[in-house]
Amino acid sequence: MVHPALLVAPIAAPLLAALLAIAFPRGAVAAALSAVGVALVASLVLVVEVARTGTGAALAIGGWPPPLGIALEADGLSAMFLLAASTIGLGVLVVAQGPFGWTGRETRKGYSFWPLALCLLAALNAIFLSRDFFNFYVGLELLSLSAVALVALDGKREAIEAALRYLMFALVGSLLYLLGAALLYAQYGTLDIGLIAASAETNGPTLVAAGLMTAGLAAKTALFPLHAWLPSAHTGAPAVASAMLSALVPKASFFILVRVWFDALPGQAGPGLTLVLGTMGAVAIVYGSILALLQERLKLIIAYSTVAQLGYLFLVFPLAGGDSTAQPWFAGAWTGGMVHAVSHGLAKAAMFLCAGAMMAAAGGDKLSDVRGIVAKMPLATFAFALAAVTLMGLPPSGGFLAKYLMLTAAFASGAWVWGAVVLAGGLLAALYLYRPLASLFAPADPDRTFTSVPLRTELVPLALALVAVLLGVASQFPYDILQVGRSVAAEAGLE
Amino acid sequence: MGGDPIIASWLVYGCCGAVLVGLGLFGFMRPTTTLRRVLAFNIVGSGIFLLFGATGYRVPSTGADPVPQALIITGIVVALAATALAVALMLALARVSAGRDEDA
Amino acid sequence: MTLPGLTHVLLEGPFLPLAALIWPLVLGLLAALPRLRAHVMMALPLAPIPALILALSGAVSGQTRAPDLLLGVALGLDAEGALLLGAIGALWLLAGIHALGYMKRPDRPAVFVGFWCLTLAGNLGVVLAQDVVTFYVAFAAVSLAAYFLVVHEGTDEALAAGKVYIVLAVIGEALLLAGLMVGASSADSLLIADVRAVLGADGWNGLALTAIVLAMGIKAGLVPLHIWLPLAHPAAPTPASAVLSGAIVKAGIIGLLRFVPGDAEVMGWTLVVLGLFGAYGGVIVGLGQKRIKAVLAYSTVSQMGVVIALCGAGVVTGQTALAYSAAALYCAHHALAKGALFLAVGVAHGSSARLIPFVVIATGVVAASVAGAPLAGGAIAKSVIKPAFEGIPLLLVTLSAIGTTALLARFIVMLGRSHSAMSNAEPGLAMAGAWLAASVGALVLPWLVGGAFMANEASYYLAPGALWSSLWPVGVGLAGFALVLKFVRLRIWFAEGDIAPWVVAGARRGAHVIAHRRRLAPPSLPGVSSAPLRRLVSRIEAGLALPVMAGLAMMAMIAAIVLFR
Amino acid sequence: MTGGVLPILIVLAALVPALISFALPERHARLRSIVNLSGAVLKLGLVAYLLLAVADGAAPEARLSLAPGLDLLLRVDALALLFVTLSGVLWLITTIYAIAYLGDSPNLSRFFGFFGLCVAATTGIAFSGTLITFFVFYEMLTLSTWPLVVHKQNEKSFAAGRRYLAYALPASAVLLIAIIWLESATGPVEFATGTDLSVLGETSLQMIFWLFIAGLGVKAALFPLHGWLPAAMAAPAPVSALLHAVAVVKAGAFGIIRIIYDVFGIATVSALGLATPLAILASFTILYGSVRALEQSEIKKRLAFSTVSQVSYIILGAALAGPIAAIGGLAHLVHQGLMKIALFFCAGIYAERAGIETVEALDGIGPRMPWTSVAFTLGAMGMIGIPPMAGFVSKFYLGVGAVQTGANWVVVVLATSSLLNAAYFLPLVYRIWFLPAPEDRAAPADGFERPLGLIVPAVIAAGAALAVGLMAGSPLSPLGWATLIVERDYLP
Repeated sequence: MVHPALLVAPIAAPLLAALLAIAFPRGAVAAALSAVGVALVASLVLVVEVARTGTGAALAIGGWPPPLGIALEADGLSAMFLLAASTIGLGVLVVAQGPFGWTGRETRKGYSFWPLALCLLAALNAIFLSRDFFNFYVGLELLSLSAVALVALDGKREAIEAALRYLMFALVGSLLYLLGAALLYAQYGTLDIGLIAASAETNGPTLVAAGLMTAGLAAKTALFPLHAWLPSAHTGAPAVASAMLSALVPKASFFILVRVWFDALPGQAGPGLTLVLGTMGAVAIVYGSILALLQERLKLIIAYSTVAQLGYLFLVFPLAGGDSTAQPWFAGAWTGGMVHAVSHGLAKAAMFLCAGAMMAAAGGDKLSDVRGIVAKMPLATFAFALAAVTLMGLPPSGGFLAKYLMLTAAFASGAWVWGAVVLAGGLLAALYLYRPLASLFAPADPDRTFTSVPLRTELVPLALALVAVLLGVASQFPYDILQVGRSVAAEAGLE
Repeated sequence: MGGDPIIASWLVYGCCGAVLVGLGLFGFMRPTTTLRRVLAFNIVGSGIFLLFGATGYRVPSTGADPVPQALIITGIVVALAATALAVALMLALARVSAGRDEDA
Repeated sequence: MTLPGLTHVLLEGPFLPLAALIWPLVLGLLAALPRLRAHVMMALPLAPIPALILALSGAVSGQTRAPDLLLGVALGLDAEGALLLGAIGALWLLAGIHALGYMKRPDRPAVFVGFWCLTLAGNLGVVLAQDVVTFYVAFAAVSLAAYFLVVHEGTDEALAAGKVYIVLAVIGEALLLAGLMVGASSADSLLIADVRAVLGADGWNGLALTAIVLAMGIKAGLVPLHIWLPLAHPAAPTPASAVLSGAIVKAGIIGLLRFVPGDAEVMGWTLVVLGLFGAYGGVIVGLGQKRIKAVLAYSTVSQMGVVIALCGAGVVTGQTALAYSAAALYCAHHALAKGALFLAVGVAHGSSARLIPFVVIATGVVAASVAGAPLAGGAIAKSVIKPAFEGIPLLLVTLSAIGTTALLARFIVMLGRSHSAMSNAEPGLAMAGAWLAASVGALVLPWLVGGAFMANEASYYLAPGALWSSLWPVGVGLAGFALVLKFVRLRIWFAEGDIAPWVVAGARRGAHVIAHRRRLAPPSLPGVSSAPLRRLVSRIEAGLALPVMAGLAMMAMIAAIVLFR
Repeated sequence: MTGGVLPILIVLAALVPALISFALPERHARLRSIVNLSGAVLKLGLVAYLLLAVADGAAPEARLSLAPGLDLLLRVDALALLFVTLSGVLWLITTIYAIAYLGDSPNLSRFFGFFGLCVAATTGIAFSGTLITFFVFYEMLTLSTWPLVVHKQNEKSFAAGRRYLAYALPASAVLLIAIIWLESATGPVEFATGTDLSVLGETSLQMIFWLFIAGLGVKAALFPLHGWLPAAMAAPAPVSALLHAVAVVKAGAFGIIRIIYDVFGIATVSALGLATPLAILASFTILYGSVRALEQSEIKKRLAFSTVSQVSYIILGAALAGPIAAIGGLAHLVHQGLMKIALFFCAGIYAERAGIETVEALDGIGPRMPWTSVAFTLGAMGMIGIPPMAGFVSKFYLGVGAVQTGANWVVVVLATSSLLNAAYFLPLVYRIWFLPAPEDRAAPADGFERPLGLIVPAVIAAGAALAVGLMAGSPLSPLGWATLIVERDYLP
């Protein structure tokens, strides 16, 4: 059995560090790094344990079993997301020492960044580990509030406006989600996923509840019609923060959505759900790419690229693993979706960190400002290129593996429309990423000088991008972990 | 002690909750200032908590079911935090747009 | 771990044929080395020696096979091959010696020697080749390398002639390649004998035969394709044109002899007709030429016309073996005789008025032999080919002697006037010696070797009947020429290469059209101007940011999920 | 040494120097050259060792499974070795040439890094045992070639790079569709074991085949998809040599050969009635490439279009269902590589040392640059198909093979294409040797034909083309090896 501490540590450590950071701002960086380090180690051990034992790990906090108590559980999926979150979190915080580190005197941004970031990470870990809808709600709220605060960190006018709009969307989303939870509780008298799955039956109120929760979560994941808040928020936020915002925050609400439809109510997903989410995802891919193509600022391109790539995730519902029996081997779209979530997180974090480093060096984030920066920052540019390769889904990156799994599922189940969308997404990604790459690699005009940037701001994104590519190369390992504790629906597919 | 009341009290609370949620959502979506939206947000919140309470009562025999009450308390705390953040942001925005920039 | 096939044999059969080919190539390469550049011209006469030794040793029993080279080289030599090899080798030797004298200070001697040896190797290869690929390689070498001999002088006229030559040569190569491909594949073997057997059939094989005959026709000066000959000879240096006319043209004839199968009736008749047409056409246009080498060139066209007719006749009358040996003898004699005539031109240019009579008399004898005068080698050669003909072609062949005599008489007259202006000009030992040797060779060869090829004994040719039958055409020819010289004032001159100017002009216009047709501009991506798109998109973004829109979208979503259960 | 590790070693022999070059700062030029050259030599040594092993029938393979049904398989069979030997040899001489050609121009570490990556990808393509492995390395090749095309970083090369990506990326998308469509029905496709295609209907099989041809056709410069090749001439000479002779174009042709022989099988291809249309398309490309080459006044553009037409010989050989045509096609894979790389080296030398870019500027350069001009002439002769150069041998085999399978019209195509080749190559040779040189051509300080690093590779390549043609009969020659391949693997 997995030692209970492994499940508690990823949540407790960051929260503890957040409190310490508030109390001793001078030691904030040390506390933060050590806390996330602990979380990373715990998640690593957890992943190894899960892989080795082949079963998830569960812990009823305080000995109170559900439905009364709160249970923490880690199956393959949550272990994988946990590990990704901790890795990206550590990377981001290492880079954050630059702009937000202790500089002799206490500044507003320097002081408030660390607790917010740590709360955000704690919230993420809480969501990934919990099995209870109300627990999800609490995690979701903590996540949203800290994210909104991070967006408004710069204090500039458009940052605050963006934060406010983000808050509005987030509030609507969480309210609808809460309403759905309330109805579910009214229906089944419990909010624990396992118990609901046991006694779920398809009837009106359950569907209404699930619909409400889906709408709420879609708003938080910035699915196409509800994405308007994301670009301005992620551009307003400081680059380091937007790395976490883009890479992790939407994945948490998507994670809950997956739990709702694949684990809690496997039988309920009617054609309505799959087609709606699928079409909105497909439109998100195309729309996000077109917008990314038209942007002039580097951060806006990356933000709209997030909108597009998130569309991929929602293709999991229509594809939903495809009837794996038909495929000669059981590669499911579900696994593809989850691998895409992780590899996109890593690549997007790397890309935003590079963008941050380049903006610091060039003093502006327009494509013309960063032209020819490869001469000065070869490593960062190479990291950016590697991340771009993952986003385009070119082999040997993790993105390719995800795309490949989704494509096989699409072709096997005859739904080649979604396959075409996946491919088009890859091509469009190549289209809108070509301009930034071309201007980065362009010959810099001699009189343009870039200020030097600490080496770590280049090495961390490179490391993250390499992990994203590694995901594609050594993909047997993540593939097996994701299968642990995979629900039937994920395998057989929502009918 | 009166017999069964004409309609069960939990139903009354449930309907009130539903009405509050509807009003709040409508208020939220109308093109209004942010402040009004935050207020609408609180209305919807209380509506939902009322609903939660109503569901709790429905379970007969051993008195009210404790779980919804716990959830309601947490919900209220979270709603309060969200409102506080919203108001703080609005103040910051007002201050910024009035010309004085936040200290870095 | 042995590499497969490493142990297999590199060479089977006698080595001499392969040596005869490789030796000139080696000499050609040595010429390129700077150290040997000083006396590189010496290589010219040395190159053909191994081939001569091989020819003198007579037919070679069995094939020489070198499976690694090209696609498996197979060389062989039969009696006729030995005769041809000997004549061609001798001519190359004598022309080489003549060149030593003729080209005192040649510019870029290394290049000249290099390509001289390459052409020689090709020429010998054509005779020796038993398999299709070696034949093609040799034919390519002899036709393409000869280009450098033609343009050696570098004058504009030479370059123009070279251009026509190379274009025709390349077309010939392409045709030959196509023909050989079809032939080799339907015969399913690379040996010439097998391919020859299969070429007779109709359909694609017939087309292949036509392609091969056209390619050989270009080389052998078959009438419509002969236009490069009269242009190239005057432009080339004398030893080169001697070799061009004497040996290189023979490559085409050998090709015809090797590839035209016995059962191709239609092809046989076309060859006879075109051959005879060439024989008479060559004489008529030759008479209308101004320059002495052009006259000789047309005489070659006419003589080759006769041989082509002979090949055709052999097929038509079913006596291909007889035609083969007769053609071999005729070509051998013609090689040496025509070579002698060209060398005579070189000697004449180099000798003073005082010496010119000797040159004229000696050349007159050789010319007579070519025309078929009695007692000379030509008579035997002509008599040997007669049995292959019947009916009208036979008559035409005998009458062609008249034309040849007239043309050669005109040549002798022009030769007389072409002595050098300097009174003490000496043609030099090398040039004169080579010329004399060639003349003697031409006269004597048919007698020496004729025995093996003649149906009857040498004495038959001394009998009065045979004498008379070869004398009267020569007499009539001489008389006719004398009359024309004296009384017919009007002189009709033909442009050199007769139809060449029109052909060249047509080709140039065609090339011009291809090169300058409107360049199709590469399809550029239609540049969608981003402005309208940008405006539309920003409007959508602003709209979606409104809470009401977001709310409606969420409501729609919930409804869809609930309703479409 | 267990067989399995060999293919990985060979791929690493190309990959490791690349990674080292990336890491080396610019000033370590000497060290970088040594690393690359030793990598190339090591690779050749391993290939030689493998040649012996495979000749005896061994087929070492290394398998790395990414996900169930998705495993990377590196397998050495005779066909793979033919391609790897070619790319190994040409990589060595191209590296020598590149070191001399680029001298001390900027960002060379990046250049040699991507250069090595390219060759590693090509080796991967050659050794790939399954369709997915092939696709992974095929993509790696596209990605690692783009930076080489835009190496000069001027507007022209960026435009060429854009155009290259505009052709290559959709092509890879199409290829991926084809692979997935096929594999979703038949399960993972392995070249060695072959696949039973009965599962799919005839029309879908045909559509999949044409998707494959479209996907691979871009790199193999088949007619409608060849647009990027001439534009890619903006790259420096060693890169165009790499593109045309060593890696990219060959990868496309190699892919088509794999698809026709190993995935579909020649019998199925002709049964489905796909062989003739492909042969017609290839023949049209042959003629189209030659005609377009006639119009180009720039030497490199002319060579580019000549590549467009020459590569289609290989595809023609593969499309014709006969064994002899197949041998001809496979041999041409090597022959074209040798001849074309010689031509590109010479074009690079003319441009670099004598500033000659266009055909008109070639007048009279022969005597001044004898070695380069001889190499160029040999290459040109080979292209025209004049014996005994290598080009003639493969063209002859193609013709004979074509007639054997009844496709007699192919002989006409081959003859016409030889004429067209002569039409656009002979004027160059004519200008080099026979026209007087313009007076104003100033020889560079240290003479035209310096440094040797430029001249030697060109001469070696031309010499190799001649030697391969001359010794075509021997089993050691590419023709011999191609015969071994066809007899061993593909005879019906």
